[in-house]
Amino acid sequence: AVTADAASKKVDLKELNVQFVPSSQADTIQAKAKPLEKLLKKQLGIPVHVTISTDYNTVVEAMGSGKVDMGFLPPDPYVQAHKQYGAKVILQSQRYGINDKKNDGSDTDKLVDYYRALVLVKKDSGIKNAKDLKGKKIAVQNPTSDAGYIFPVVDLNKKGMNVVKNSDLVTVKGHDQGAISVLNGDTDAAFIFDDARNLVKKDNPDAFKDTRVLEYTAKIPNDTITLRKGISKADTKTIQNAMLKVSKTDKGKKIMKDVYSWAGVTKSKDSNFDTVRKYQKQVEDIK
Amino acid sequence: MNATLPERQFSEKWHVKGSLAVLLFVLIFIGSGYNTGVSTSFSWDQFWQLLIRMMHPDWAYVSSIITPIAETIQMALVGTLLGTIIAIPFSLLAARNIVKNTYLRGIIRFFLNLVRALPDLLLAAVFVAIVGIGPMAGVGALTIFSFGMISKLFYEAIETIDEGPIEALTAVGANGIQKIVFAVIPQVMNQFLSFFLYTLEINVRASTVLGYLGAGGVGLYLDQTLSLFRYDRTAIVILAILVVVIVVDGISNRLREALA
Amino acid sequence: MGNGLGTIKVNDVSKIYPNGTIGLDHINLDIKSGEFVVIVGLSGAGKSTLLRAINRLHDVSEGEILLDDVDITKSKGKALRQQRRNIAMIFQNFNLVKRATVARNVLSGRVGYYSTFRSTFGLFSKEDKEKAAANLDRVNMLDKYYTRADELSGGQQQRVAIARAMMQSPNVVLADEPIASLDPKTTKMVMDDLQHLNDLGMTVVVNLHSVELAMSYATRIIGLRAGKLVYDKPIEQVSEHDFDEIYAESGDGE
Amino acid sequence: MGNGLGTIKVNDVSKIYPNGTIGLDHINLDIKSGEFVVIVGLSGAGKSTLLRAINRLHDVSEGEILLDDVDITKSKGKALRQQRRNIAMIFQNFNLVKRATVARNVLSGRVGYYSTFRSTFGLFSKEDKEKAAANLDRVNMLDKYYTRADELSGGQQQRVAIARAMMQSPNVVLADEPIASLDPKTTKMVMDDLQHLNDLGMTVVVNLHSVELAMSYATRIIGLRAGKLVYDKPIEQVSEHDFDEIYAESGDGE
Amino acid sequence: MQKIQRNSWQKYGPYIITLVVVLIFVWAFTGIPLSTVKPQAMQVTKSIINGLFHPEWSYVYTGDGEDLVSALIETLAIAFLGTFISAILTLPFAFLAARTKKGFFTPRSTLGKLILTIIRVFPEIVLAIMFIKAVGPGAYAGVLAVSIHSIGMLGKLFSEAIENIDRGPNEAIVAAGGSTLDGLTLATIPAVLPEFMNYTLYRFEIAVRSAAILGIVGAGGIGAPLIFALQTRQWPKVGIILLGIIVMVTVIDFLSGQLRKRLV
Ligand SMILES: Nc1ncnc2c1ncn2[C@@H]1O[C@H](COP(=O)(O)OP(=O)(O)OP(=O)(O)O)[C@@H](O)[C@H]1O
Ligand SMILES: Nc1ncnc2c1ncn2[C@@H]1O[C@H](COP(=O)(O)OP(=O)(O)OP(=O)(O)O)[C@@H](O)[C@H]1O
Ligand SMILES: [Mg+2]
Ligand SMILES: [Mg+2]
Repeated sequence: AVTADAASKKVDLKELNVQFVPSSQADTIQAKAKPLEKLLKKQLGIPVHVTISTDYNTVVEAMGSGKVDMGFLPPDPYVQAHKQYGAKVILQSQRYGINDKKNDGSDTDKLVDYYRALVLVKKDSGIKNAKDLKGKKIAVQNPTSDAGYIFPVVDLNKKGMNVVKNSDLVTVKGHDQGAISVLNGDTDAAFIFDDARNLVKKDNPDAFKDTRVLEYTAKIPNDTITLRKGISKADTKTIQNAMLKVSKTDKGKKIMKDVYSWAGVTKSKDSNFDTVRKYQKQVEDIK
Repeated sequence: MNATLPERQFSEKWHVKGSLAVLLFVLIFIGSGYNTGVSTSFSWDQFWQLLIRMMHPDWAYVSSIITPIAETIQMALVGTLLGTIIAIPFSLLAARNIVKNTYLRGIIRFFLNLVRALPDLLLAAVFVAIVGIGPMAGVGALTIFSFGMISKLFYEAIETIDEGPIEALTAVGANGIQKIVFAVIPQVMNQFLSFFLYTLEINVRASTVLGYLGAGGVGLYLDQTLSLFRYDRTAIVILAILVVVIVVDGISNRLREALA
Repeated sequence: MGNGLGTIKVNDVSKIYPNGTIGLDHINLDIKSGEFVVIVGLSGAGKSTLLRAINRLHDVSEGEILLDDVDITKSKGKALRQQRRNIAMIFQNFNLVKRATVARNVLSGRVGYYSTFRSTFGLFSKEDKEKAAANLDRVNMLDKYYTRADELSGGQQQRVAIARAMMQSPNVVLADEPIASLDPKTTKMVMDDLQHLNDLGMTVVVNLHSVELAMSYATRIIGLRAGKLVYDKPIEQVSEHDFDEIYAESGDGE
Repeated sequence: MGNGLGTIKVNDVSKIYPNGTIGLDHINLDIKSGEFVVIVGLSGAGKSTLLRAINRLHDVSEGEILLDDVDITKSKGKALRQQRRNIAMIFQNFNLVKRATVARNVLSGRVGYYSTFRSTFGLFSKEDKEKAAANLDRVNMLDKYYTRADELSGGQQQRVAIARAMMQSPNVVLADEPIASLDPKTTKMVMDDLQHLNDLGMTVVVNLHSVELAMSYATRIIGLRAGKLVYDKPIEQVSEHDFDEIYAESGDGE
Repeated sequence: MQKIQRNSWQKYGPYIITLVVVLIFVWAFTGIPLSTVKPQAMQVTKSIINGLFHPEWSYVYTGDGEDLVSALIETLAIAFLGTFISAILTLPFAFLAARTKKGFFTPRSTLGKLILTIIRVFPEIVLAIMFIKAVGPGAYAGVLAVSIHSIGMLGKLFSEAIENIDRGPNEAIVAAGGSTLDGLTLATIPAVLPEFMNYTLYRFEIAVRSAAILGIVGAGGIGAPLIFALQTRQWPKVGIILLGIIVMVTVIDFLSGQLRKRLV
């Protein structure tokens, strides 16, 4: 058995530790690790351990200490992981785009590796353009959130509306909470990803009917698959190909869909995230 | 005098029951160790890293968290108070030495178990879902949480009191409530107070979890500083909570002594 | 008084503890109003068990106990409370609320006469407060009125317990070794107090270990041994060496 | 024995409780080896306080207490423990570990002779176990060897406490009202046991409330009143009515 | 009757304290804006309750080791190890922190209490990250985080139990010449052990429910599934997880009740 293992072993790593935090865009998440473990193990010939976390910080820190080799990270944590511990993106996830025209949250049939954020207001609200947000209450996410803070703030600023200074920002946890707070009238607007209303559709059937999108932001790159620093070039390549292969099989596709609500993965490079870095810089200047 | 030790049955002599219990315990222990993959590998240098980064707190951040920490205290106070008020009648009804009716007690206890089974996370999430974001949700979650916890602590405290005074009051012809007022409350008052403060403290600390779900308070800031990798600010948040807890603790100790 | 109240009839009462110990073994007794009964017996003979049964502090396994012809073993709720109110009990181990003041402990003897509401808020009448002070004075403890019970010496605690019992204005006084921790002077005082209550017409039943005191206060002496009634005579017929018989060990060859 | 060990010298000892109560007030005493001293006094006179001071269960406010010429008020650590090992104490309220068996309670009297390790794991020697059985037998409690202490009657608990004290093979026995809850028969047994220990050469100091017992066992009687030493005579010079004086209230007009 | 005097603190102290306490609570209530319950809240509540009462039974057992049953077992294992390890580690801290002597300032106990407070206050989330850095994500990190966090809580409860016991039996041992340690093992521990066990069991119940920390560390317990189900508002799934937790906690409660009966 030992020799058989050794023969099928395709990388230098003794084992591969994977951790992921389900994307906040996912509208169904299954906390399952085993299926991916099996598929990857078959591809790489080494033991694979997949763990699921609910906090990005742990993934980044564990990659920093070498306890996690591969992490599934959204753009902002990725940029942090890269900056702090030299982690490298190898792949990016793909999703079907959102059919914005229909305003019902349905997908297009085109695979994309980006998404957008939007500014949500009540349908009958008097807020007609960015300037009207002045003095209004806006539900935002943590200042590290791309869709829930950085991109909308920067893009609105470009339109001459400094919400940090002129509006009342209320931090909520989760994009569903942002959407709900608008529906409930707790806030006048919310920064959510496109289209987080899908999350609350089940509990609030009128989620789309009662609301309206004020602005869409620029494109935000999708979630990453990132390797920690110190993995050899050859191994990186092998792992990248293995993941791609997995994503092409029927089984792999189904798992990606069920567990991560991804439609596929595509190769990526660090420079794809320069926009994110740029926005991060810009947001710091908006005071 | 030539006394010999009294004989005991074999099972008593060798503590068969006790030994079996210990054996069972050890087996569960080992099984759990296996299940959770406990090992000896531990990277101390990595372990200290965060602490080292926290060693240089960003003192300027203090001013930003004064309001949220005050909000946390308010939430904790209100939640604990409401929880305690609901808990008192329930704990009396659940105490074996107060309510002799096994069925009534059983029903009450089952209900209390149900309440305590609710994870704090779920409570917070549900309240956020219902009343929306903000301190109201936090207070709701803390109230239910405190209720479950305090009622159990209370009824157990009540069950351990010296029953002599209850007996004396019984002998005097006191009714149930009079017995409680004269013989039970004075004996448990001290413990009630310390459990109240204990829960208050837990509720202050629970703000970290509540913040995780957006139920207001200083927890949100803990979450933010962590996701920005600003451990120098995390340190400030922790210190702020520490100060509050030490104050609560100090009051608790002094009060317990004064009432002892 | 002399109203004929305060009779106790114990009919064929047995008490078996959950762990199997036989506390009382088919006891029959008929105590008249105004008697001063002293119960003697070895340690573990069942004296405390008997007193506690009379007050229904625990249930007996069989038999009935009539207090003024009402069976307390079958009483319930308010009726039971009223029966108990008429029986004062002084405990071997005081049973004070340690964390409460002496005053509150003594006043608690009176709760049987108050509505729950009034007693809860400590709305005791002025008379009762004065009565409490008077009773404390009688046992020489008035200066400790506001002291917490746990700061008292053993003997002092017992005196507070006695004052509490006196608050009840009972028909029957049960006392379980009320003088175990008292000095001779206080002992005499307490026994005299019991005597005094007896003179007022109350029935007094006391567990005692002191033969001397038994002889000088009792109007009737009852002996228990291993849960059985082994002796029951009016004082006139008692001679000191009868006690040797009562105190014989169960196995001493009867 | 008769080895001259077991002397107690109390030099100008005072004890003021934190709440201001004066427990002892400049006490001077010189107890010789082999004496049988009975301390009498009203409830609250300071008898327990004095015994506890001798064993250094609490610190005195001033003065020194020499046990075989070593000042226990200044002893520390191992030396203190060895001094205490030589003094057995019987408490007014038994102080048994309620959740432990009678056997373990009695054996715990022997801890002064064991390393912490051995006593912790209950590794008592066979001799000591037999000694425990013998001592329990002496107080007539052998059949309760494996019973938990909280299932005993008051008197039974006191007898266990006495057996525990006997385990220590002490030079001095201090007993704080050891017979408060005992029947006359057990009382006599216990007093005889104390007498026996005394005959073996141990110094015995007993707090008692019974004048009768004091007169028949003591070789010396000491009287306390409100923390002061008010009486101290060898038994030959004591007459019964001296007690009236000791028992006079502080305010009774001395 | 004779007049019995009380000093002014005895007379007015309770009123002053009551006033201060009332003021504190008034302040606390002012901080909580009474957000009136929204009309939509009814709808949300309804769908939550609806979901909770229609649990997703299929999740109970799937056979792939990632279902409710295995998650609960893993949670139990983590809680069990974490709690009982910490119960042992706690002992020295508890005795250090217990104030057994009166006095205004007691350095030993103050130090002990301070250590315990710091441990307690340290957020679980941060602890979790530290342990993940040290041992990697998974149940092991969960055990460590639970056990360290529990020390702070148990240490406090234990030390108070020690402070509250009847010192009589301990005194008797000391009077017999036993060392402080003898008093501890022969009198104090038997007296406090049931209470220690009680608190440990109690803490065990709490650990079982502290899903948050386990979810964060990727421990594979019930934490992550619960958090995700909550985040994506899959109420039927929340329902089944909740049911599982309730059953588990009830069983634990029953067992620990039996155990307690035997210990007392
Ligand atoms: N709660 C109990 N459970 C089991 N047995 C008990 C209990 N209380 C008392 N006993 C046993 O019942 C018997 C009678 O006890 P009781 O307390 O009535 O004795 P007593 O005559 O009052 O003795 P003493 O003079 O020592 O107070 C004793 O053998 C005692 O061990
Ligand atoms: N812990 C304490 N704190 C304050 N005062 C106390 C304390 N213990 C005892 N006292 C007081 O000290 C005095 C002496 O008490 P002590 O217990 O020595 O009396 P005693 O002679 O043993 O009485 P008794 O015969 O009733 O046992 C009493 O007035 C008592 O109230
Ligand atoms: Mg008795
Ligand atoms: Mg005394």
